[in-house]
Order: sequence, then C-alpha cells, then structure tokens
Amino acid sequence: MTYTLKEMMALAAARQIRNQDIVFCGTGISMVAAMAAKHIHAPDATIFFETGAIDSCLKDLPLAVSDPRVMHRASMFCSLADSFGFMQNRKTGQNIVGIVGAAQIDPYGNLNSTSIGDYHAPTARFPGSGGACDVACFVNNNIVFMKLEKRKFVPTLSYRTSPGWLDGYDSRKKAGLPGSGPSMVITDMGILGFDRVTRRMKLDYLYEGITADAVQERISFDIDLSSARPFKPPTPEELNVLRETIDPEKLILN
Amino acid sequence: MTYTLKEMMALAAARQIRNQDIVFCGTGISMVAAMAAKHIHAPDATIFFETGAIDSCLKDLPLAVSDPRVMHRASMFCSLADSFGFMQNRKTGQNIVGIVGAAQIDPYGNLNSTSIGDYHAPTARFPGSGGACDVACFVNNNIVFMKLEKRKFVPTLSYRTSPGWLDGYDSRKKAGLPGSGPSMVITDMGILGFDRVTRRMKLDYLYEGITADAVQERISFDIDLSSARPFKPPTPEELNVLRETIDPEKLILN
Amino acid sequence: MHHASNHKITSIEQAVSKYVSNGAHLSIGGFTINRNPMAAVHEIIRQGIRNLHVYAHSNGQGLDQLIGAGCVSRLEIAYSGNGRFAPTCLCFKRAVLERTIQVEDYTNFQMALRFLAGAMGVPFLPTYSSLGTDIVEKWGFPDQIRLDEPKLASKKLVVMDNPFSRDHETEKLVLVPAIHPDVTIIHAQKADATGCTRIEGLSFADIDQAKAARHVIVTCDHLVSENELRKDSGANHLPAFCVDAVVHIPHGAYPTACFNEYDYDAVFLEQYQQAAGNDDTLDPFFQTYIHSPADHAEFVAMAAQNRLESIRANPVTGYADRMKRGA
Amino acid sequence: MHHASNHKITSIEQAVSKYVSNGAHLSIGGFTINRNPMAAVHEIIRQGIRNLHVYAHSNGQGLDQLIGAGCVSRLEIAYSGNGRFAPTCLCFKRAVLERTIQVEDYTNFQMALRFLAGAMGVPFLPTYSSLGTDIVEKWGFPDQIRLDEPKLASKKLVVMDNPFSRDHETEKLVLVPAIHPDVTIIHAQKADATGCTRIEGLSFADIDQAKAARHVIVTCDHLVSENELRKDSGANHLPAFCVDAVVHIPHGAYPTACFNEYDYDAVFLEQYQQAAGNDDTLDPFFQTYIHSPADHAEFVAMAAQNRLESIRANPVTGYADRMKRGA
Repeated sequence: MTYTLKEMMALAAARQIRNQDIVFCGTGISMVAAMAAKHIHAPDATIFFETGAIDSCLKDLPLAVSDPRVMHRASMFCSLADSFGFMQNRKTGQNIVGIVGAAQIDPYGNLNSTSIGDYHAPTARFPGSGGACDVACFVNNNIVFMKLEKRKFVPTLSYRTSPGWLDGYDSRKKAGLPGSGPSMVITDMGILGFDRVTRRMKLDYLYEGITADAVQERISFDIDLSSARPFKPPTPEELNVLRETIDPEKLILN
Repeated sequence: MTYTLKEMMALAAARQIRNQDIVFCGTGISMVAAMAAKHIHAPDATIFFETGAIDSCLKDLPLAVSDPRVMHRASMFCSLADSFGFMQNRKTGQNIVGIVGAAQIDPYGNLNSTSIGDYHAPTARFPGSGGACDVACFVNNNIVFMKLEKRKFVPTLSYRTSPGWLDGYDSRKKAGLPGSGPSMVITDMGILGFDRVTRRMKLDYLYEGITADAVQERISFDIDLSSARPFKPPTPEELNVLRETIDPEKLILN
Repeated sequence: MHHASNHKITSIEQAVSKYVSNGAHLSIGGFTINRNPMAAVHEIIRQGIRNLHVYAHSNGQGLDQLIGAGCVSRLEIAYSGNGRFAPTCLCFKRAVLERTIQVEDYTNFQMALRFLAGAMGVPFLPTYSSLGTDIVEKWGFPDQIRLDEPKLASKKLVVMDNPFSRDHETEKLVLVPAIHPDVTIIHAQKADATGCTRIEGLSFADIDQAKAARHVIVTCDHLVSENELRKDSGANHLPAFCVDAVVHIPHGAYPTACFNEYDYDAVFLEQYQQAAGNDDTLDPFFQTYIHSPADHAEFVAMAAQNRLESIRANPVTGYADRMKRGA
Repeated sequence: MHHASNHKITSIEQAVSKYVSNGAHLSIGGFTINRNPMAAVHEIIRQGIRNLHVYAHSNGQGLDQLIGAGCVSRLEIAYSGNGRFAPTCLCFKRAVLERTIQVEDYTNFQMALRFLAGAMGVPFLPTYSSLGTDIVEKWGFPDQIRLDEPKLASKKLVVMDNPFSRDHETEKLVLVPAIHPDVTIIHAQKADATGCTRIEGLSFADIDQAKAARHVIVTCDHLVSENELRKDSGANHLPAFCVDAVVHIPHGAYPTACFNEYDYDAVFLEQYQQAAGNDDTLDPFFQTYIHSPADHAEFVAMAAQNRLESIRANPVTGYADRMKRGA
C-alpha cells in the first residue's frame, strides 16, 4: 500500500501517544496525529488545545486551534491563562505530550519560530512563539515536527524561541525550566532523538526506503547515525483511518 | 415614629450609597444597608459579594455572603480570586464602597478582627480578616460599622488586621496601599470621620437625642468633638422599607 | 469520550481512607454555610483521622466540625466565622484559646491567590493586600515547623519592591506562597464517572483548590452521564484528568446549602452551635449525628427530621425561598 | 436590575470615534480565525486611525487587517499566524521586514498573564515560561520608547530568583508586566443594554483583556434583555460595570467564526490571503470591502455572496459541520 511521507509523519506521531496522555495540539498535522491515535489505539487520550478546549471530541478536522470544531463536545472550556496553567502545573503538566513545529531547529532541539537575521532588521519573519515556547518549557514529553531541510536544521539559531535542551547536558535544568527537553523530532524521513547525556541530536529511526546518509545530507550539522533502526511503515488500518475518517477532504494531508 | 439604633445605623450607611456605586457587602447589617439603598434612592447601585455574586437582585435577606440568596438573578458569578481582583483593579476598585465591621478600631481607623493579647497565646479570638483586609487595602470609600463601646474603640490594637489610615498623615500612601483609608465609622450613636490632614478620628454627626460627651465616654481615646452636627433621623418611608421589604423576619434588625 | 474510566467511582469510606491519611495536608471546598463537602467531613471524623494540616479561606461549617472532632493540628486560614450562625466558629475559637491548634492568618484574597498559584504551578502570586498590617508582621507557625515540614512554604509571605516601578518611591507588593494540598475535597451538584465536574451557582475557590492539589475527591448530588455534561461544555468546571475519586452522595453538602438542590438547614446549624461550645455537649452530638448513622442518608434523615421538604430548592430561585429562618 | 443604563448602546462609528484615537493602546478579542471584532476593525480602518499600539496574543485576522491598513505602529504579540490560512500573517510579515512597525515578542501564556495581571490590578505575574530563550534576551522596543511612553511597562520582563526556594540552587522566574489597554474591543454572541456580556464557546483571553482595559467596547450578534441574561448568571462573562459601549452588529465577527452563530468563511479568508501579499492588491480589496459598503451588513452581503447559508452554525455542533472547506 503506497503512502505519502506526510501520512508517515502523522502516524509516527500518533504512535507516540498513549491511552492516558493529554495531548497538546497545535494547528495542522499534530491534530491529525492526535485524532488518529484516538481512533487507532488510544481512545482515552485527552485532546487539549491552548485555546481552552479540554478533551474535545473532534468530529471534523479543525483548521486552527481556535476553529469552532475544537469546541465540539469538549469536557470543558477554559481561558488561555487557565489552559497554559494546566501545563505549568506539575500534576497535569507531567502527563501532557506536546507536539510543535518550528522554522528552524539546532543540534540540541532548540527551536526558532520568530525570525532570521538581526532581530531588529530580520531577513525572514515567522509567526512567533504562540504557545510553543510555553509548552516546550512546561511539559515532560515534547515532540517536534519538522521537514528535513538543510536551512531548517542549523547549527545556530538567529532567535531561540522555544527551549530544547539549551546547550546540552544539564543546562536546561540549570536554567530553571520545569519540564523536559524534546523527546524526539519526527521528520519526513525518520525520527531523531537526543543523547541521554550530551542531549545532542542523533538518528533513531529511518522510514522505509530511506538511508541514514540521506538524512545527514539534509542536516547542516553532524549527527550520530550509528543507532538508526527501521521504523515500521503504516499499516493499511492506520492509513484507512487517516484517509477515510480524519481528513477525507485532504485539508492537511494534501 | 420610633426606631432602633440598629435601624438608624443601617439607614446611615444606606444614605452613603450613590446610584453608580458598587457596594461590597459583608454579612449582616451591611447587606441590609445596601438593599435599603437600592429600594430607596440608588436603584442602579451594584451589590457585589466577595464570594463572586456580582450585581445580585436580593429578594430575601442572605444570612452569609455565601447564602444561596446572594446568587439570585446576579448578572454573573465569578471565583473568589476574580471578585477580589475587581477590587484590586483600579478601574473597578475606585467605584467600590466597602462596608466592614471589626472587633476593635484605633484612632486612625485600623481594625482588629483577629485576636486580643499575644498573637500566639491570645485571650480572645475573632474570625480573622476574611475579605475585610483586602477591601480595606483596595477601595477608595471604605465604611466601618461598629457599636460604640470602650473596649472596641481602643488606642492600640493587639493585631492590626485591616489597614485604616495606619499611623495617620500620609503613612498609608507610603506603605504602598492602592485605595484610601476609611471614610467614616457608622456607630449606634453617631458617625465618626477622619481629619483630612492628621487622619485621626473625629466626631462628625450625632443621632437624634445623643450628646457628644456620651460618644466620647464610649471611646478609650480622645477625639475632636467640635465639628459634630445632627444627623437626620430616619424617615417613615425609610423605616417602612427596612421593616416591610428588607427584613420582615427580623433576621438582622432584631 | 472516555471508554474505560469508570474506576473513579468509589465510596466515601474508600476515598477518604485512600487519600486522607493522618497528617495529610487538606483543603475542602465551599464557603461558610454553602456547599461544604459534609459527607466527606463526617467520614474523616468517623475514621478518626488526626493531625490534619488544613488550608482554608472561609470554609465554615465543615472546617469547624473537623476542628471540634480533634482532627486538625495546624490551620492556615482567612476567616473562621459562619455567617449569622457564628460570628466566630466555636470549635475554632476554643482550639485557638486552648492552643490545641496552630494557626497562621491570611486574608480571603490571599488564600484564593495561594490556591490559584498552586493551580497555575508558580511558587507565589503578588498582591497589594495586607501591606501595613499584622498579616505581614505576625507569623503563626514557629520556624521549626517550616524547617521540619517540606510541604509548607518556606516563608509565610515576602514583601518585595515592584520591579516595574518607574518611581524613586518604590511600590511594595506582598508575595503569597502557593498551596499544594495532598488532597482537596469538593462537593458539586453534578459529576460523571470520569471525574468531569459541574458546579452550579458560585464556585468560590473550589476549582483552584482542586487544581492545586495532588489528589482530588469530588462528591456529587447527581452522578450523570458523560454525554449529559458534554452537551454544555461551558458549564463544566473540572476536566476528568484533575479528579481521582468520584463519590455519589445525595445531600452530600447537607446541612450546608447546595444551589438548585437544597438550602442550608438553619435549624440544624443552630443545633450545632448550641452543642459546639464545649466538649460535654459536642461529643454526644457527634456520637448521635456522625458515629451512629449507618451512612449519610441516615444522617440526613435523622438531622433534618421533617424539614427536608422545606429546604428543597425552588427550581426558579435555586434556594428554598419560602423557608422560615426566623425565631 | 438597572433602570437607567441604556445609554451604553451606541453605533460602531460613535464607539470607535469616542474610544479609539490616534496613538491609542488597543487590544482586540478573539483568536486567529474566531470571534475577532471585525466590524470594529473595519470601522477603525474606515476612520483612518493611525499609530495604534496593539497588544495581541494570537489575534489573527483582525490584527493583520489593522496592520495592512497602516493603523498600527507598535505591537506586543505572541503569534501572528492564522491557522491553515496563513502560517505567518502576510501584512504582519511585510510590516516587520519593511520595518514599518516595531514589535516585541512574548509567548501566548505570557500575553495571557499580562492581561490577567492588568485585570487583577497587579504590576506583574510570574511564570517559568521563556527561561533560557531569546524571549528573555532580545527586547524589541528601544529604551527611548519606554522612557517616552509612560503607558508602556518600564521593562519587557524581569527574571528573578524564587524567594520561596528552600534550595541553594535558586529557581528562577520570569515576571511579565501588566497590560492596561486604553480600549479593548471584543465581539460576543450576546450582550444587554447595560453591558452585561455572554460569550458562547471559548472565551480565549477576552475577559481579562476587557477587565484590564480603561474602556471596553462590546459588539454583539444579539442584543438581549437584562432579564434573559440573568436567567443563567453562570453563563455570563462580564458585568455591566466593566463595559462602556454596546454595539449590536449581527455577523459582527464575520469573516471569522462565532460559535453557535456562524462559521468562518474559508473562501473569503482565502481571498484576503490572495490580496494581502502586496499593497497593489490589498488597497483595492480594502476599498471594495471596507470603504465602499454603507455598513457591516452590506459588507457581509457583498463578501459572503451566496455562502451565508452554508456558514450558518448547526445548532447542535455550534459550527457549519457540512461546510465544504477543501479545494
């Protein structure tokens, strides 16, 4: 059964979600992942939006975290301040899985979604943090979604919008951040992880038919490729859920 | 028409409430005063409870600020934190009239509602601040309700629960408190005010048939009696509202 | 929708015995004579739990009974009156004067902020309240207690200069520390089997008390379907993931009020006041009303006698607007 | 009940001209493609207001149009995307790259806390968010702007040590300063003549934005009686005393969504994206849709064409669940 790399990315993220997780969803592919997880293997996972919709029963794919579709049969509504409070609170925050994207990532999983070049005279401008920095500060299991491209995987960020493992080792803890750095980076070619000690990016999984060298070619800094292993391709059941149930209009998986 | 001093106290407070005021109500006689004001001359005044009932339409006299009667046709419900936020917020706080009681008051209108004697081994214990200290810190027009008794009007407090004018002059402003000290003390014999400069207590009004000396006899420190003037006794209409509409069961005005 | 979460439904015996141990740090919901989790309070008394550290704003009836039964050794509190029924709660007053409990005084806003800080996951929140007062100057707990008990805040409060002030004259602020109770118990009108909870009428500080706690017990007058609560998401107050135990107890707040369900029982609250003044009258009162009844339903029937109909809430006003409350 | 407060009802022309002057500090409600006060945004553009200082979390469509029309000179913001319609809002991006606006970046939580601090009347609130990032390190506004403009916070933020820490290793916190907009404009489903306001569905940060502001304009789809709102006090969000002006504008959030009323108009939002990329296309777009129509109703009729029925909310789901959104 053929599939697109976008479908593979969505399913790779979906598979990380366990039945008792609270999933912080951003716009786009992370919503597809969370919806897929609930339909496939984690029916009790709680979908949680920074806009304040808690435990939404998504019937139609939202096109933004403020889309009225996120309000569908939620267990409750809260304010922006309250929803981030659930993340900063250690009792609830430790059970939250964050899924975020960015324009750039560095070897320690720090993210830039603000600008490139001089902050006061940038050559490129992105939307800014939104809730991404907040979730990256607070939660214990943050998953990053990025397409592998040399201009996205860079040794140094112009602007560090969201904290990853900062400068590696225990620098994140020393900075006083309550949650953990990113657990993985899900790309369109494989899944990157972080060394347990140095916290530097490394290659963990390769999608079907992708080589480790092909991954390294799309990253502007050297990563450890030695522990790469194959990642299970999508099952027909998984693909069917994505295509028939979650995004039949191909709004995201286009 | 005869009347009790409790009725006079309630009406003295009611007359201070203007049509655009937001009235912070405690338990007991301050609720009677606020309800009377709305029925007599300030129909648009907003009755506001620290428990979070905003703009209640009181139909039956509540026996506590958490009495479900305070929820009757309120314009909204909010949390404790939100309700005190309305007071601390300068936009709304400056329009709030507080009405509070206490066990003891000193010459500068500071209040004790906590304990007498050593704080760690007290000889008398009262309920504590509740919201009284908060309202005394935040609002611009705080009215104190006290029965005149020597043991209640004392030169020095064992415990300063709620700030009045602190040590007089500009000491309150220097302490960093946002609102103003108490505007008056409504007693069962007359109304006490505070000197504009020294902020020391003085006698402003005497109820019908009460002498200035009789007031001074019930206060354990000397106050200026020289500007005392007579206070208008209750009108039959005012008394009728109190007795027939507000507290027909004599739950408070007993 | 959840599929396998009905395990949160339990009995009040089990919920209390699992989450409220000797020495636990406890907060209860409600305010003076309204929506106190009375069935849970009675169960704590019945189980003879001791040395509780209680965090209270104006929790009223439930708190005073816990103190009267000897369950409490330390208390952080803003207000211990109970409306017209007690200018100062009697058991609280006796315990302070007899020095059988240790007390630290805050204001209602400060306690609300402390629960909010706990809910938000920050160590403190700032306020202007209590500047210039003995709330700032006089601390209730000896330093040794703070040192020995890591769950307590390391300081009662901290006064700081406003770092955003533009003036030479600094503005001061009072930072009040977060509270993280081991367990918060609230009573709500409605909850479902997953723990999703709806409070009708005022919620007081219940929501932040629950979010701040390590564990949460919800007792409810009505156990309803998930489906029913999800029909009006905006009316709900706590999501399932904040709640550990759900106990269905009709009249669970009696003798305090529960909006839309029942009013306070002024007669029984007055009977409590008559008994609370000394142990000679209070012990038999607790024996009769707490230790003897087989369950909360039997207590309610015994305590309310023929008044249950008269305290039933009028569905229009939410309370018993024809209830006689005078002498 | 209020007797003489109907004077808050006004027209959008009058409300904007009274409360939104050149150089005003403004915040608008809503979030990306939902419940932006679009009728008010269009009126601000029509009146040619300039040099606005805007406080935004993720305000999306309304904010980008204000920037595109040249109304904004300074911006404090967390996010300028617009869901699937714009990964980065086009007018915002152009204005930053062409340096026609000055920007200071925060996070969504920080902006929410800053409005909450304003609502609560404190100068700051603490958070752990943004430690170790350039949100802390890189400040957008030159110091001179802060000196010249007393309405601005004196610092972007302050990092402090946790005064309640027991450890030698101090915990750090970021204190973010309160916001007090001159005016906040929100759109709600329902309001009454006194200003009491009900939002259905998510309220985002609207309530704190309103409480923090010196003046508040509420536009509403339905102007209802005081009596109707008081039947369900728990469903209301702002009391009368927080609101200065009430404007009845059906479809006042169009082309953004309004829960229970209408969905976003995906087609028109896409048309805006096609126009927003440069002034040659945007100017005529604004001419056609903002300057030419006699009022908001005429704009809606022109913009939505035959789609008004298809974006009407299904009363069961609150949105147009049969609306075609794909290509």
